[in-house]
Amino acid sequence: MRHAMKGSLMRDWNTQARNRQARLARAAALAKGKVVAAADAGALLETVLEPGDRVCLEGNNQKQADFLARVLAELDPEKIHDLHMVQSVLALPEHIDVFERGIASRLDFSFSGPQAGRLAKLVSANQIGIGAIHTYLELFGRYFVDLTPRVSLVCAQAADRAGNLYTGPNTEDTPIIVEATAFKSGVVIAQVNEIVDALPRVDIPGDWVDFVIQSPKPHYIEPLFTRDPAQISEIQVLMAMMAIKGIYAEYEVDSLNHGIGFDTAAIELILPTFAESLGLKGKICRHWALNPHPALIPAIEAGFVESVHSFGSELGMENYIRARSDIFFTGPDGSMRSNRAMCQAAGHYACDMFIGSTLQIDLAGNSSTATLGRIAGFGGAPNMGSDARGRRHASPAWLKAGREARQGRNLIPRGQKLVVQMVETFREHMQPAFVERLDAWELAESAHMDLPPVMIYGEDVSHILTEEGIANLLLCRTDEEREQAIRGVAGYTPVGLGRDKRMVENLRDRGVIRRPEDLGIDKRHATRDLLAARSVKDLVRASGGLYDPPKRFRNW
Amino acid sequence: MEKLTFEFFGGAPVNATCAPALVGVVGSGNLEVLIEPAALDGACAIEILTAARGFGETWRAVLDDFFARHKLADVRISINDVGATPAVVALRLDQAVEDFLGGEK
Amino acid sequence: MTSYYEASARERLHALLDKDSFREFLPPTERVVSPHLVQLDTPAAFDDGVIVGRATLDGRPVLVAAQEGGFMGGAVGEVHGAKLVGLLERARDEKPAAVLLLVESGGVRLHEANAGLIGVSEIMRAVLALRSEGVPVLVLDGGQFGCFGGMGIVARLCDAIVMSEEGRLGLSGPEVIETTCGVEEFDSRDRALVWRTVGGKHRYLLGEADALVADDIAAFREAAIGLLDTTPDLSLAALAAEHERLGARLQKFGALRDALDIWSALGVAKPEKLPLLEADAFNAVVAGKRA
Amino acid sequence: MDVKILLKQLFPAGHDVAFDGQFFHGTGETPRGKVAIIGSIDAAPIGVELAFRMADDVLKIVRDHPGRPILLLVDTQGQRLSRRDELLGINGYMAHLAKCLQLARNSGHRIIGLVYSEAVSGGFLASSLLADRCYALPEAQVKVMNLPAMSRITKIPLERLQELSMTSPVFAPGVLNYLKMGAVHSLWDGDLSERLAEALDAPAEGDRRRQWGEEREGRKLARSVSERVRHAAS
Repeated sequence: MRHAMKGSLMRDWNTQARNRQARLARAAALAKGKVVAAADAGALLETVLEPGDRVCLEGNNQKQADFLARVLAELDPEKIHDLHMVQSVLALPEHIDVFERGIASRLDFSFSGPQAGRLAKLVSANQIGIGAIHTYLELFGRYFVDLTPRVSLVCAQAADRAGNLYTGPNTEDTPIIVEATAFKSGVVIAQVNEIVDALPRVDIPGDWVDFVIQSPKPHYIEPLFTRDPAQISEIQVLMAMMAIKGIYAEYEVDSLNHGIGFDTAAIELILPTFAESLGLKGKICRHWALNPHPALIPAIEAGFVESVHSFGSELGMENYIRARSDIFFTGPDGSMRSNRAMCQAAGHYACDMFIGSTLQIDLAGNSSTATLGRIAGFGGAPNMGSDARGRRHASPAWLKAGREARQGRNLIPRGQKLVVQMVETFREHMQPAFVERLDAWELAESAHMDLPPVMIYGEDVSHILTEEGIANLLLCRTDEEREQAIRGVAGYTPVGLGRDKRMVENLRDRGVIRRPEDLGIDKRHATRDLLAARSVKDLVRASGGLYDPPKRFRNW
Repeated sequence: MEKLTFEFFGGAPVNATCAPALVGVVGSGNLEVLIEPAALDGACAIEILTAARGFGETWRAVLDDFFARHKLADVRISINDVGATPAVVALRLDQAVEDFLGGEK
Repeated sequence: MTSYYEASARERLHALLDKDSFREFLPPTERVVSPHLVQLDTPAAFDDGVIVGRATLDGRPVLVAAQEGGFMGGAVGEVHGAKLVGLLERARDEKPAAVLLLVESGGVRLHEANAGLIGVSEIMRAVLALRSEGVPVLVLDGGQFGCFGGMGIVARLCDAIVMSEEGRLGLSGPEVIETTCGVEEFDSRDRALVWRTVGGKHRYLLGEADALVADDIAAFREAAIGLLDTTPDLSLAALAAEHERLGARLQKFGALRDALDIWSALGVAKPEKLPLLEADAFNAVVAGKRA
Repeated sequence: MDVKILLKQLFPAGHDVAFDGQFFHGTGETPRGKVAIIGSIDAAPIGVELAFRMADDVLKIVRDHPGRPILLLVDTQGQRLSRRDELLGINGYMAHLAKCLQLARNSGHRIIGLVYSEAVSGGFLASSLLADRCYALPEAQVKVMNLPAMSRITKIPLERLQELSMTSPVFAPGVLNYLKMGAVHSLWDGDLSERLAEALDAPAEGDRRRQWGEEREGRKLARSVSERVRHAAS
């Protein structure tokens, strides 16, 4: 006891703060106040960083601290090595280069999209040690528990000389990263597009930021959520009709999140036409946790939508958002403030429904986007697409789903989230969406993962929607019923052809499986004419000219 | 490419004055369906030229269901396919029959 | 309003011509398909991507052809080209009010490149021979694949071109130029640049197209009807006047790098606003300013 | 063949051809009288200026020398690939050249094309293929595209294209393929001035390329298909 006492008395309780001061002192000569010239960015990082540091490099699924990523990747590995990267998205080649060049060696992340192939190669060559692949909220949570960054490299639209940051519409991950770093004696370095005297608004207070660097070019933003209505097929229109009539209307889905695919864009685009004709305006789809999808413009203009909170922004939507501040979350300056962590929490706890697409679904309803040779990770879908066990507030949709899941069982009443997987039975090149065994198993084996990477677990899935019908898994009482319900909407895939026809017909009689005709939908009405906008130009028209799409989406 | 042929029996002959109909386009993920009256001793003959090899069983299943929906006799259906999914195939077949029989759209 | 851009070639004909007036020559049931595609293990189409026939337009007899961009980008192969040539020659026999060409083509079909190139050359000769005999040839261009390659030359051999903003008209496609000369020369993914370089509005302003209509089959129909009384003129005087126009274009615009500069030089006050204008508003703004 | 040697062989009685960059023009003496010459060298890419320049000559010939035959000696690698040419409407300039040649044809001028070196794709369309008859020297290079590029774009294996090109004239480069398909009337060898005289004596007979292609079994469908459309009952 005396020893322990003595030890705790002798312990230095402020090593992190002093280490921070030492780093800042080393770097002081490079900075004018907080401002560092772009040419000195490499020197700054080499001075501030220490081998073995845990570093958060801001890479979201849209906004990228691309200049700092490049500078980091060009550091001398003799001096800076064994970094432990913690970041939500690996999107740029530089995100992988830092491992190839030996600057970093460990990685905890959430999503790797475009770099998934290179990442898999480096993992098999043992050049990256992956701690874990997370969902967004999970990774953000760990920033405050056991993965707190020592140094964070973030990006913002603008800074003033005091280090205050304006992140603009694409605020995304910046607040959560800076908060975790700044309040645990870390160092925050921001790349900004411009340094100005007065910011439109302050998104990050200056005393949480240590250095700002004006990047030679504005940071890269990917227009990830723009779907050209011209590419929506009549099959997708049919599925969208089924979704609205068979799920949205039946459950009175009022708060929701949509995936980013064409299937859900089709739903957004037939709200003002098909859903309106069913008298659903004001009854469904009023509140959204969603990026500002251009495809949502016609529904907003038609008066369907009351609020939208966003993870990030979308290029070209700035003026539209500014002019629709009743709908979007905007600052006093008029521009949007997004926040990935907040929106993820909102989507998880405060939404009745998640609906999105996937690549593969197995016989238990587990779904995965994993393919062999690519470690793509998860992103936010699992947070959206899982029942919120901590939810306590009621809504018609939540209660009805809960009732259906508990019918005939002696359980205390509680609600449940609707989690809908919407897929065509075959993807491009005749790849079946339904499989006996997910490719995720093989990927797990080849990449030595603890678990197969499942995007949404079958136990969380409430409905599977295909062009053949809707399977309501809430109503299934046995594993066998569940399997047949899935086979019963799997169309002409081998899984679908393997159905027990009698049992499927029986499930259909019970309303577990419902075909378009059971929903009173005439397939012949499923044409592109139902889309409130059939081209990007129609979206511009619907926005009254406020939407300014990126060049690659124009044909005028 | 692969050539597949199917024949179905037991349908009802269509009005011989039905004009041939063509729907769809031979483009990626799509197909064209040509449907026309033909003296086939009561058969409905379907001939497919497809760019996607090895899906004979899938075609069989799609066409079984198609014939269950539309019991045609003395009809020839010719298809040029560029890897359309069964959903698109079924849709085009239904559209072709509708045009062929002069149904209202 | 039915979108011309989205419609198939058959749908365009159906909606453009007088109701139920269209009769097809060598219809799909004749199965005159390309033998060359089959040899290369490539799917063929029963009409080889072009529909030819006769019809009436506003009660007047016309011969008409429509290329289907969805099939091999509307590219011209041996059969496809021969159907067009046959139609144009038939017009020399029949002397219809006009021949309508609903073009949508990337040019020559590479799978049968030599046959396609010669076919395009024959189409060119046939158009010129027909016009020499006084039958006007009218071009409608508003499909997804635009009108490029040899068909881009064919279109400009005709009496008049009706385009929508979505339509494109040129010789070498942006992808071809980018692949050969680099992205600095032509960024084919910058679709705004692509459209203001080869799109309907620029073509109309430059005097290459004769009417700029909304993306609506009815609007194309109306414009085509308005052009039925065009009289072909291949006289020395007419070509000398055209020569002067083309020479003046090189003089005035030859050193300009972007369509915006050309529009500005034409006296359009806010050229950057033009792409956003609907057809009617656009026509009003540019009235009297075309080259 | 070098163009100066070519001109000497075509016009042993003399010519006054003048060169301006890759363009040349002038007249040549033949036993049948003067022939107007328009041409290009060094595999010139045909852009807006060159097409315009050639059209200019054609119009002058029609205006000032009624009936004088026109000989096209165009060496071209194809259309000029540039954004500027597209911006200015290069297809319209080529069409204008074609219209001017049609005017000449309608006004009684014979138009003869001789591919003496290279003729590619759009450049070929806008030059020698516009003639009443197109001829070629045996060493001429004629094509739309080489096979590796074709393979890349069509995604058909190069080996398959190479194999099929042994038996099919339909897609592969080669003047013999164009001869077989009827686009090139005949190959000129021996005394070129005699070949030219023969060409000048040939009847003006409209576009007979489909017939030649059928007779030579290179293009078996074009004639019959066009005839069927022309004469189909309706």
